[in-house]
Amino acid sequence: MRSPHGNAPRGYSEAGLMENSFAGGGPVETQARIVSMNIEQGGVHTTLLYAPEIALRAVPMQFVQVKVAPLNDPFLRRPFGLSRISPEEGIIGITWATVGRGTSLMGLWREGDTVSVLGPLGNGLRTDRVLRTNPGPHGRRPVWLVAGGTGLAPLYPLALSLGPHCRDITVLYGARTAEALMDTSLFETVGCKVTVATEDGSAGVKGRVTGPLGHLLASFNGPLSSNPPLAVACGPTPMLRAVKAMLRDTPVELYVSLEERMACGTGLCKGCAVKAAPPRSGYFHVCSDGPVFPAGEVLLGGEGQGA
Amino acid sequence: MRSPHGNAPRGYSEAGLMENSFAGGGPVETQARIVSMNIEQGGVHTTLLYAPEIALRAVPMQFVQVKVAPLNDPFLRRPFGLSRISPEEGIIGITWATVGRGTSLMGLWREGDTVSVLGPLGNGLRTDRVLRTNPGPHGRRPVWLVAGGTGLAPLYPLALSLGPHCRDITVLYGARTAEALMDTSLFETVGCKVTVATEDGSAGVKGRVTGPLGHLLASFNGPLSSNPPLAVACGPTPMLRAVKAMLRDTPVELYVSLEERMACGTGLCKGCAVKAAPPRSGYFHVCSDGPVFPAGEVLLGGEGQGA
Amino acid sequence: MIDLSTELAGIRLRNPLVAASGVFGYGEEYARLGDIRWFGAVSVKGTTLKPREGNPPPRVCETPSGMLNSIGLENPGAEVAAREKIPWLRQFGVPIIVNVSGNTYEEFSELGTIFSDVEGISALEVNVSCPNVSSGGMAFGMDARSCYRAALSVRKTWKGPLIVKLTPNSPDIVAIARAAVEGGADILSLVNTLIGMAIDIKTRRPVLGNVTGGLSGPAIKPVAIRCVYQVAQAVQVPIIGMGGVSSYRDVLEFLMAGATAVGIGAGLLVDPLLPKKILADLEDYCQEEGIVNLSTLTGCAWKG
Amino acid sequence: MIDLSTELAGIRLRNPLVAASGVFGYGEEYARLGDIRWFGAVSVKGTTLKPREGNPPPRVCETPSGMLNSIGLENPGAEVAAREKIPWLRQFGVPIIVNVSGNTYEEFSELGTIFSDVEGISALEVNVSCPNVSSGGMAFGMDARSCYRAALSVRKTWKGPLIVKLTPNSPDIVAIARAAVEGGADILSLVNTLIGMAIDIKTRRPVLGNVTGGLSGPAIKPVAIRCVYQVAQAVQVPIIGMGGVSSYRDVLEFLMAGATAVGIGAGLLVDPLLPKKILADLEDYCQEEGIVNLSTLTGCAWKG
Ligand SMILES: Cc1cc2nc3c(=O)[nH]c(=O)nc-3n(C[C@H](O)[C@H](O)[C@H](O)COP(=O)(O)OP(=O)(O)OC[C@H]3O[C@@H](n4cnc5c(N)ncnc54)[C@H](O)[C@@H]3O)c2cc1C
Ligand SMILES: Cc1cc2nc3c(=O)[nH]c(=O)nc-3n(C[C@H](O)[C@H](O)[C@H](O)COP(=O)(O)OP(=O)(O)OC[C@H]3O[C@@H](n4cnc5c(N)ncnc54)[C@H](O)[C@@H]3O)c2cc1C
Ligand SMILES: Cc1cc2nc3c(=O)[nH]c(=O)nc-3n(C[C@H](O)[C@H](O)[C@H](O)COP(=O)(O)O)c2cc1C
Ligand SMILES: Cc1cc2nc3c(=O)[nH]c(=O)nc-3n(C[C@H](O)[C@H](O)[C@H](O)COP(=O)(O)O)c2cc1C
Ligand code: FES
Ligand code: FES
Repeated sequence: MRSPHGNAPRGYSEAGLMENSFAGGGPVETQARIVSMNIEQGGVHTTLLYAPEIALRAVPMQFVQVKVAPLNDPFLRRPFGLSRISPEEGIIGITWATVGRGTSLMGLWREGDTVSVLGPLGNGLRTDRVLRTNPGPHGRRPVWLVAGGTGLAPLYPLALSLGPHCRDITVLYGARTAEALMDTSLFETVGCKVTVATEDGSAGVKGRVTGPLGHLLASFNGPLSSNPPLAVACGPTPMLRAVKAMLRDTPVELYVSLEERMACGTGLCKGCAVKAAPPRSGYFHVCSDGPVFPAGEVLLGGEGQGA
Repeated sequence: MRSPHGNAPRGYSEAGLMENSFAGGGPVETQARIVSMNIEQGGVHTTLLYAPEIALRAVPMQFVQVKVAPLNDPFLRRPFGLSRISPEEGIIGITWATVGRGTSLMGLWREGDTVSVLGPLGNGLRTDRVLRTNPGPHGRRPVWLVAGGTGLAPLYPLALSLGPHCRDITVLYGARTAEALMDTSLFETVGCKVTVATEDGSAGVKGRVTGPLGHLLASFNGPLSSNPPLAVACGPTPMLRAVKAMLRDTPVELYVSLEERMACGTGLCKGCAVKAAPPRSGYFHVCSDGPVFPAGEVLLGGEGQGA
Repeated sequence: MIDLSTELAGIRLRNPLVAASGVFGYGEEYARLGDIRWFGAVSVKGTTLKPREGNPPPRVCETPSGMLNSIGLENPGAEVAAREKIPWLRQFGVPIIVNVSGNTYEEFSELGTIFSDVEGISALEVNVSCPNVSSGGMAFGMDARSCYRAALSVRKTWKGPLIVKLTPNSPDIVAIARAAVEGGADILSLVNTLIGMAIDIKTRRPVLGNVTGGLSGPAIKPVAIRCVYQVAQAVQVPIIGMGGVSSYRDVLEFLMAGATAVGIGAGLLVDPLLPKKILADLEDYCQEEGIVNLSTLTGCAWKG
Repeated sequence: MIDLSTELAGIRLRNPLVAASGVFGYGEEYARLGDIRWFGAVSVKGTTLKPREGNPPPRVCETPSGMLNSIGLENPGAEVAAREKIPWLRQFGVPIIVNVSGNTYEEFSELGTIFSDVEGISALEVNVSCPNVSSGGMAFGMDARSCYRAALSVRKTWKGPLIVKLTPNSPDIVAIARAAVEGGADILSLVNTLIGMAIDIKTRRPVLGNVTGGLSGPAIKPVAIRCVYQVAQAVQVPIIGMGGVSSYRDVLEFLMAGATAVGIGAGLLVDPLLPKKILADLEDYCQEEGIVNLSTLTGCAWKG
């Protein structure tokens, strides 16, 4: 039987075409069942999806592309970072804010529905790679996770996988107000120190996340150079820009996780361009070269303009 | 708060604009809650919707326009005849076959979902009018309901409302095969005599519905002229054409319920044109002049061409 | 107090929403569905000198996020419109735009003459962009010279505000817009439908009786926004932008692109209450954004 | 046994599905996502004489049932394509179409020369329809004369099968198609994207860094079908139809309109497995309908 919209997954058996969808260990497209839909602190949703092939392949900071509804509007998939990766249970999670047409429609999802998910996509940040770049004895080098808004969510699988190896993980997390703050207890459970900042001071430190970052930097002044922290920042571009500026002339090694408007999310269209920092010219592509970049290699929206 | 898609129903209070949506007793647009979704005999779905304003206003053979999904694809509403009208419970029903993109998507509806429904639309066939056209004493004039495929469904509210008044209602119902036959027991419950025909003879009389219609016609030969039956036909155009041809030179008064591709369903666009029979020229509009027409007033697809 | 009102070449509109021609008839059907006063102005069905039956069915067909129509200007003719339809529509006190379509320049002039004698018409809208009639129609709107002459033909006989309605099928809509203004247009309407078609894979034949039809609805919004954005920067006259409006967001997009008023076409077929909902949403939007006069947004995407 | 194969001016395709230019790069990314052999032929990214960085971001934006792109022909240039990309792509044994774009007629000739020396290219596809570059690009495809000259420029240096890819933004695509054939086209590709734009109502600025972009996806399918239907009846050469394919039904619609092969563009961005699914559905369809050679459907909507 043909699928109602002519595009549900199915086997194809003609000789010469592959039996299996994929040549290698690349991303897969799967009809994922919604295991749970929770509205969480900060007004965000966390949706857990049964997608064992993706859960098996994913590394922290990768993302998935989700087809919100079966027909042509919304047309493009929506990219979301992975807030949970559980290969044992075959489950992945996305944590998302309602911002527009697609995410409004996602609010109508129910447990038991299936949605088409494509992933895992992007480079991600492999724990072994993070650890390899640690020059000191494993676990000695401090890790700073800097987050703004929903940018906190994809850092959780990273913290979880680093937890057993790094004894010193600090989460710096900023939001507009106390109400917009997502739950940070998961991070605390895996042993991270969490500092929260709100712009209006309604919770944690008053001001932006760069405030506590400055303090952290100051407190590290001594040991910094001998055992430079590794920082990973995820959040709105202005925040990334500020964090990058603050850490520029320090030995802190900064990775930034970028967002850009995407069509495919798979490297096909060259839509998600981000300017390469000099001396390189041209563009990187967030979905295939990123979303995680060494901060020095990219120009963050407006950065370096007029220079 | 604005609605997520900018078009959910809401009050509007500025002076000079109406408090209430409608000037008269016209159709209403309402977010109807799905009370039940049943797959029935013949593979059709019957969906009951809580739409009290529509249930109150509707007369048999009217239809509603349903927005299958909230965004722009599918774009147009889908027209469905009313298979249930229950003003007491505030419930209307539609009985529909899965034929394309919109109806496939309707298969994903669940109890408790809400969908936008616009109606009641079209002229319908008012029981009092049917009865008024009965020349003999009330209830004496026979009524023939001739149906093909899903065309049976909208005849049920008509049978139900005629039941108490007409003692002699015959339903002639044709389908391709036994499996495609919808349940006719509701009609029997309200006292109709039901004759079924299938093209392959797998149930009832073998052949098309015009077979039993011919027999009925023959059996009525005597009393026909003094007490001519009133016939209402609903189904595919070729069936309507055949029924019309068969009844043309008889005193049977035939009404046909038409389908045509529609955009608005409300008379705004002039999209649902059906050719008027001579001596009239030009077109009627199925949604506003119909869907029910005296058979002699319209040319049914291809009829009269080349003549 | 939020002010949604706007002005088109001297015509005051209580709000920027215009019922687009062809989805509103002459208002009679709409009066049963909603309140005509929800609109800032209404444009009636494309009216021709003589009555027209329109094209053979099927006349409409859904497409992804849009629809095709090949109505073919079914209308009762200028005389009936002038004598019965427009006088009836006047009672609502909403500015009336009469959309007219001619086969020849002379017909356009004649239409101007006929409607000059009718009270209560706020503007004439010259449809040089209808893709669904075999002669006249869109042909006039495809090149600058014939568009200029069509505008001029009406201008000669009609002294009130003149709207010319442009087609997005032309290769250079800016040039055509300029020609329309030279020909006497006080206002431009854009866009009409794109030419499209659909094939029924079951019958293996074109769906529409007339084979091709006009594509409208959200699908064409990006083309329409582009046209308004380009034309608004090139001409001085106000623009009624349209093509794919289905929410207040689309209205804002047209205003920001440079429209002064915004037409609702196919969207009204899907939801006759759309204008009411959009007005409510626009009020909320202005409130949240601290906008006092909605009309100040016109062209802000390029005005800097 | 159902036969899905088809032929384009002597090029044998195992099935009628073609990866449209610009959504397939040179195949490297796709190889990680699916099987290149699912396609009957592949058209590589629009390639220019010199490497290009492409346009500033944002470069893509969703629209109702479609998308805008303003990639701006980001590509490594003809030399790298010829030396590295195409030789790699050859391993899959799928006919390779090289999509080329020039600023001048001379550049087009030069591109023909460069690719004449490369083995394993089944056809050159002359892109006279790209809306996203400031010089060249679509300009060539908007009038018959320049389209003719562009085709001729490649024809002089490239002896293999020549495809000319047409824009739906031109006012008379049939005239342009005829000119392309006169200029030497053996095959026509249609359509490229419509020009559109979107405004971000939050920032009140155009969404795309390049302001306007090319509209593609299901939204434009009715326009594309109409173009194929009109052109197929006017010319003798085979057509690669495209614009909005997202299911086997769309493929059938293009074939019935007169296409011999069918391109998949934006649909591949949404679902990289689309060709595989479509092939399976086409087989089922042929089975149910008793069609032995799918190619017999070409043009059946007008062939009678
Ligand atoms: C690699 C990547 C990972 C992401 N991870 C997450 C996540 O974990 N949680 C989360 O809540 N969001 C995440 N996002 C952002 C998320 O994709 C957008 O919020 C979502 O696509 C908006 O969909 P919509 O239909 O509701 O909005 P739309 O109606 O499409 O747009 C509304 C507004 O949202 C903004 N927007 C739209 N698309 C994007 C985009 N691709 N990137 C940035 N802004 C956009 C624009 O300002 C637009 O005007 C991620 C984006 C990327 C590129
Ligand atoms: C007044 C009226 C009352 C109707 N009542 C019923 C009913 O009670 N039960 C029921 O099952 N169906 C009814 N229909 C038909 C129903 O509207 C169509 O089956 C439905 O719109 C198809 O939607 P789709 O999206 O699934 O099909 P699409 O994907 O839109 O089209 C699939 C195929 O269905 C046919 N089709 C599409 N729209 C129409 C239409 N408006 N009229 C006729 N054929 C169409 C065409 O052949 C088309 O190729 C009625 C139609 C009208 C006009
Ligand atoms: C059913 C229908 C009939 C139309 N008839 C006319 C007409 O008579 N005159 C005219 O100028 N435009 C006509 N149009 C075009 C619309 O006024 C409008 O310009 C176009 O549909 C784009 O707007 P939309 O996308 O909101 O529908 C018609 C459109 C539709 C859908
Ligand atoms: C992201 C993107 C990039 C494109 N780049 C090219 C290109 O380089 N050369 C070209 O001829 N067409 C290009 N196109 C046009 C497509 O090949 C195709 O003609 C068009 O998108 C219509 O098909 P669709 O609706 O299936 O996308 C591009 C389209 C998209 C979406
Ligand atoms: S989104 Fe298509 S290449 Fe990144
Ligand atoms: S469907 Fe619009 S007038 Fe009948």
